[in-house]
Amino acid sequence: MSFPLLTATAALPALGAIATAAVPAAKRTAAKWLALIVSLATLALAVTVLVRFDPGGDRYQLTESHSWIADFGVRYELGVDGIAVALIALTALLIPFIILAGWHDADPLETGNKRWRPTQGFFALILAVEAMVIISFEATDVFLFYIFFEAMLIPMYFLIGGFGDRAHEHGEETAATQRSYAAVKFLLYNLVGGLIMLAAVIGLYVVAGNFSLTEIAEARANGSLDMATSTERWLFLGFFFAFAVKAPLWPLHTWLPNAMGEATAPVAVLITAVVDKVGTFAMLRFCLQLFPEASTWATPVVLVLALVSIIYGALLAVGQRDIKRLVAYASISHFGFIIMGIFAMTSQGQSGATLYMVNHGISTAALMLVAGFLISRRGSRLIADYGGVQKVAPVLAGTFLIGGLATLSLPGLAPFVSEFLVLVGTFARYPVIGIIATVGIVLAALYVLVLYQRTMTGPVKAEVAKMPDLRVRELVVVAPLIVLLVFLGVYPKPLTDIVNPAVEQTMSDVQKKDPQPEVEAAK
Amino acid sequence: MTQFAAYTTSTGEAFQFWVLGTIAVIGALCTVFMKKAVHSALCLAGTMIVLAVFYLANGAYFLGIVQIVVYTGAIMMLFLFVVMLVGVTAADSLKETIKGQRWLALLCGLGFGILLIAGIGNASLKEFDGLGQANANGNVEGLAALIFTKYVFAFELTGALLITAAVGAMVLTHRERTERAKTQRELAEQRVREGKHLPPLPAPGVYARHNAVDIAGLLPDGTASDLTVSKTLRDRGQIRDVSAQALSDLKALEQRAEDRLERTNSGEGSK
Amino acid sequence: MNPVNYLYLAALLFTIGATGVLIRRNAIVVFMCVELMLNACNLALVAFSRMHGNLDGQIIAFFTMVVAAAEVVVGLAIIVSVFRARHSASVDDASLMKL
Amino acid sequence: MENLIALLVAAPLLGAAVLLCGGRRLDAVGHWIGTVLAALSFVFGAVLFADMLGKDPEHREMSQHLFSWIPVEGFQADVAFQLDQLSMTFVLLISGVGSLIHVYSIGYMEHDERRRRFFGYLNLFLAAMLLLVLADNYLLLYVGWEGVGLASYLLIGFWQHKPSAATAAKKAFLVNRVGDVGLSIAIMLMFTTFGTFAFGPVLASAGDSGEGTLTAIGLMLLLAACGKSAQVPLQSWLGDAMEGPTPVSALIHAATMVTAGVYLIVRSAAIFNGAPDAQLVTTVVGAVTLLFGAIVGCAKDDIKKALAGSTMSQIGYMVLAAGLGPIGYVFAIMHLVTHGFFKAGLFLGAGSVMHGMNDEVDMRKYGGLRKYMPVTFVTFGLGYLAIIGFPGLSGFFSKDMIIEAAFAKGGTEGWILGGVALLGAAITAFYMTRVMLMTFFGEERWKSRPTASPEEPSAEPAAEHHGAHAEPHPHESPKVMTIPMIVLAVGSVFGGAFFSIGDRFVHWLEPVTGHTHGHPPVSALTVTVATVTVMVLGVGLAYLQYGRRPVPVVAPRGSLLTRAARRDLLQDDFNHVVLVRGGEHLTRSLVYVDHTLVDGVVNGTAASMGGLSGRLRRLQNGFARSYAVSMFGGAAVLIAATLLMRAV
Repeated sequence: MSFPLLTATAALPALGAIATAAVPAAKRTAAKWLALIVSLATLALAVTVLVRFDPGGDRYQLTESHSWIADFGVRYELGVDGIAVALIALTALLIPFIILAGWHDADPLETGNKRWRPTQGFFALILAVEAMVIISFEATDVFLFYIFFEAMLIPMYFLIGGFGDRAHEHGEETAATQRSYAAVKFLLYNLVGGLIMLAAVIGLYVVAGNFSLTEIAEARANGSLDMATSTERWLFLGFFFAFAVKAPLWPLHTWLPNAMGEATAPVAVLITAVVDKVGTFAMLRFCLQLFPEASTWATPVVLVLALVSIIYGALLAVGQRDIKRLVAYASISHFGFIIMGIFAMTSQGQSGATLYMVNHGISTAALMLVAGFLISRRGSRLIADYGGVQKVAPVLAGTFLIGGLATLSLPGLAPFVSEFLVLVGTFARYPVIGIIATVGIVLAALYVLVLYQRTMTGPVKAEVAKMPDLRVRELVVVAPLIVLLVFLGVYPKPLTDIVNPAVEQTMSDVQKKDPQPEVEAAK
Repeated sequence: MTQFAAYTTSTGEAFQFWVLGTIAVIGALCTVFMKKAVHSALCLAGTMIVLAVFYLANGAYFLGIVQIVVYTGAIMMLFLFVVMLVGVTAADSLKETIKGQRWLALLCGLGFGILLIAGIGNASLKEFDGLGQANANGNVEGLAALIFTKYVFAFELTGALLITAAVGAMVLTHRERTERAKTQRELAEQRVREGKHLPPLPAPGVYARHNAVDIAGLLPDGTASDLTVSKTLRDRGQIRDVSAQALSDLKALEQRAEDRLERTNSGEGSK
Repeated sequence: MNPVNYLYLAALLFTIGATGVLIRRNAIVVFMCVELMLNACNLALVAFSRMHGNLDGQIIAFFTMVVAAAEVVVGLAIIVSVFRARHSASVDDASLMKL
Repeated sequence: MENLIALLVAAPLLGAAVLLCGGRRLDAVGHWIGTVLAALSFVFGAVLFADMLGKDPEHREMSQHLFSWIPVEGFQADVAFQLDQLSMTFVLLISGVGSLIHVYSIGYMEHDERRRRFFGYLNLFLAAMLLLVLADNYLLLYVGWEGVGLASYLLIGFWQHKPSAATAAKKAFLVNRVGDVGLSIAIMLMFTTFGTFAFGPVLASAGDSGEGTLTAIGLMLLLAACGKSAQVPLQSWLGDAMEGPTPVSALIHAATMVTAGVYLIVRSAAIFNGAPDAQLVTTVVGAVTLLFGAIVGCAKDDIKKALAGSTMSQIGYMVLAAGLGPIGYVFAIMHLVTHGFFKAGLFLGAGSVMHGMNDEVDMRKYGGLRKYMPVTFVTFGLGYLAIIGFPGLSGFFSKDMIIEAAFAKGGTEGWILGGVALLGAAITAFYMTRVMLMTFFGEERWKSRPTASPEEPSAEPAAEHHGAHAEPHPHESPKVMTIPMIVLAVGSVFGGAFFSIGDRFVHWLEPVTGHTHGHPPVSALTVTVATVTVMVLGVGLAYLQYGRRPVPVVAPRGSLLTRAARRDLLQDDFNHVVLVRGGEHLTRSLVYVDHTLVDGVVNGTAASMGGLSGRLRRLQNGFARSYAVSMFGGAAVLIAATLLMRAV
């Protein structure tokens, strides 16, 4: 038996989380370094997975399979396709930056209490989330996936509810109230989604007799597993609801602005760039593979909801007064694009959606982390409290602008590639929806530039006059992300090469062919 | 007889049923509505005896006897014992404290009863085999045959249950002393420290007309002192407040004594 | 007279007992009412036994008695210890379970 | 030789990267790095040009494939360049004028502490613009298209501490984005129609597609062109864009970037040729903008804004010409090139004037500057003569050709378009003469300025160095600034004649764009005479109004049209009321809706559950008897249910 690489990739951060949590209270810095090293080691493992993955090979590679709960056909089955590999790499890539960006976010205010160890907890929770997210990407057993899909709520709940911005414009008490509200809201939304999904998971078991994604999908494909149309649709809805909450899709989105607004910037990045990706990923992997007919059936409604998300999220982002909430609504808009790409049922749309997941992760991380640095300097999330930062901290402003430009998908930066693919893919099949979605592009420019103008330009406000520019640690966080944004914007081929075969397989799962051009162009 | 029992019973049994049944129902109602627990217990015992008779009438001779011996004899006595322990004279107030409870209870009871009776009436219970055949070898022998064959496992279990119950009752009522008992000296010191009543408690009924334990003794000024009554009675609120009555009794006694003295005097005088 | 009347009587006694449980606050009386209900059941079982012509009903009634005895022992022990702790035998006083 | 193409883009891109990432230590040499790399790009362009001239005119096209950019099933986007005569023209114009303006900026931005960054942005712009014209497919063009938008954004807002500059930059980017939507939809349409968006296959097979599709693509491309080239209805950003430093206005908002729309239309000639409706709309847009820009230009007192109106108007000419089809494409590009010379020259001249006048931009506070700034006066004057179409100068040739072609369109359209173009020529002469007279002739109004000079909100920050409150001492600019002006003036004098004699330019571009010689209903000479006549009329009118009479320092109220023109013909007000206010209300109400309705439904559910359980909690009163009642009731219900089941 070969080395269980996938298990190791997920287990390493899990063990790291335990180890970090066990570090004594006084050795706070050691805990941070431990977490950072573990996350870097995980990154190394993820890169190994990426290298070992053969884009032209089998659909699921590096598979592992062990019996787990034999009575119910639950197996410990792991395996990655191109989409999963890309997202695992994204997760493993972002976590070190998140850790580094949140280096001082969980330092205890007073060191008097010897047993008080928030720092250890913070970093252990982040690693725990990483482990769960990675295993969710790897699981090819529906039940296994479900367990970790749900379990990651627990560390996320504590991360949101337990650690907020050090300074808060409304004072510590209000901050605590809002934080716990946000955390509870996050938990409840996702739990409701998860419970509905649980019903669907059980239903799937009743219908199919086991939980194995590969087996069920195969049986569906060769016709040996026949589902009644209504059954399939109900099961699809059960799964889709959970993923739509997680993704989040309008109108199930309202937990995200609260959660991202109240959490610290690194945790906000963790939510939107990493955890939420499980939702969109699962749509692609579970909804489309297991329920192709129902997915086609639901496509019009899903597309309209995605469209609403795009426009609505962007409009609300324009109307926000709070930097982090603005980014949150922008993310909702971007998730609309991702979901639109998935359900456009074209190669371009789905490839674009997958790239979008990766690119959105990186671009939001860049923007949000810089926003976090900005907020930590002034102690306020309100846009109106800033002005003229560009003059005082040009590097900070520059990186913020690049993050913003990536968010508005400027060509040359990574998100453009994916956004354009999604638009083209949607347009090819649903021209009207594609055209309306382009409005989102204009609105994205609006909210990003308004944000930049209000915070960075204009006369220097007295409160920001002494603001220091980015420190080395912060630069180390932001610079690689920006380099990646540029690199993937100019040369996304490595990524598309990995993703394309998986998308082709998904397309054949749903039995869709790309629309052919009207005119065969002269070559 | 067996054939006969299939659809009806003898007139004697019918007479017995109607008379004793009425008594049983009355007893049951009294159990529920009597203010004092002890009366309830007695009424219940009556009902149980009636039921024992019915068992006998139904051919369950063994159960009839057991009913009287075990239920009426042992269990009801246990009840009475506890009633005594808790306070035999304490009368419950039948006034309801939970809002709507009584009406809901009566409504539910009424509905339940009607439904139950309707259910029985609805059931096709025309067949009535009688126990002639089953009791042919004697009731007790029949039961024993069943208990030690078919129901032996349940029977063993009930044995275990009884033992457990016995142990449980002991555990529940037994109080383990967790700290060393205080010595006389320590108690005395504690009393001094607390500045409370230093001398030993007075006996009840001092200066009273009689020295019953539940009557408070009178202080020199004629008021009652609760200290003289044992703590248990005090906690139960079973102190008979005698101060007024005792005083009036005292007065009457004095009056009578004077009267007699006068009479004797006058008698003497008349003599 | 139809022996079914025994069943009606049992039902009546059971209902009375149940109502008593609901109405009375004194734990001992409540307990007695429970006993009354059990006895009503026993009567029904005995009547059933007679109806069906076998002794199984009586066996069940017998077991019921045993269980009732055990129950009374434990129950009364509980009442006594509650009374010792709270100086009251009222079931309403033991309402600590509510929020 | 093909491998040089990538270097055209790479040189300024490298400059941008080095200057923007290099940090403070490059402050001392940053401007030289930028200038040298821009010039290097021009040298590469020149080498390629020489190579191209040596080839047969039909086989001059060169291409270079760098790498596959976005390979997705059914969708191939490559980073590949195509250099043909059309691109070559642009390359030379962009890198040439660009290099000159780099040189000029060395002097102009001398006192700005962020000069290095300025040159970085300029290099970024050059790279993006060259990418735009060198791309061999629409998607890569789109990258350049947005890239120049970004550079324009950064440069307009270069003085970010001025809220007006930041706002203008944002506005420019946003309006451009609206146009970009058009471009992206056009690309999507091409993809669904042709399965590709590379120039070669798309343009070659354009004829195979239906007219409806082509019209749709054409209109979307036109929308993109409107955004980038400041054509009605997306023209509003250009005037505000003058907030940027003057070299930026000269390079981006006069000579190169704003003409990208014309490039796009001419490049997509095959599509427009197959879509007469789209062409008609294009000519109408061009004609309307032509007049619009001219009218706005007449009313502005800010010298840069007057020139911006002029730019708009001149690009209107080009778009009009491009809309005319094969009879106009070449002239559109020719006018574009000559316009690049003289408009850049004019802007640089304006910058020079402002440089000498403490960054004053109000022409009413100029006057009689010809004595103080002789070089500026002469170069500006030559540019002026070129733009109004003085016979023999470059503008004369190119504009005349367009007017001719407009008449040659034929039918009523031809007459209307030709008439509008003529009218435009007259107005051009009028407003340019106005600028000329107000700036260089007449009394020296800056002397009579009250000492407490009103601090113009748009005053450029270099004013801090000069001392804004002092009376200006007009002086000639340093050599580093005047030499580029002289070079451009030479171009604007001789460019037209060089291109036109022997139809050189037509022959040069014909293999790419195709050319049909138009036959105007009247003779070419008549048109020329008419053009010169209206030009003289315009000049005369302006002389009567501004040469003979003193110019008031405070602007008179003016007619309704003047007042409207000062406000950009109320377009901004419309935008403000409808889009900005409307948008604000929309977003604000949506924020409310999100909070109360979408969130409210959820929170309401939660609250009602809470209320319900609060009420239910009262049932849990802790009294065992209460529980017993419900148990008993439940038992009763069960019996009832059983009975009912039996009954049924």
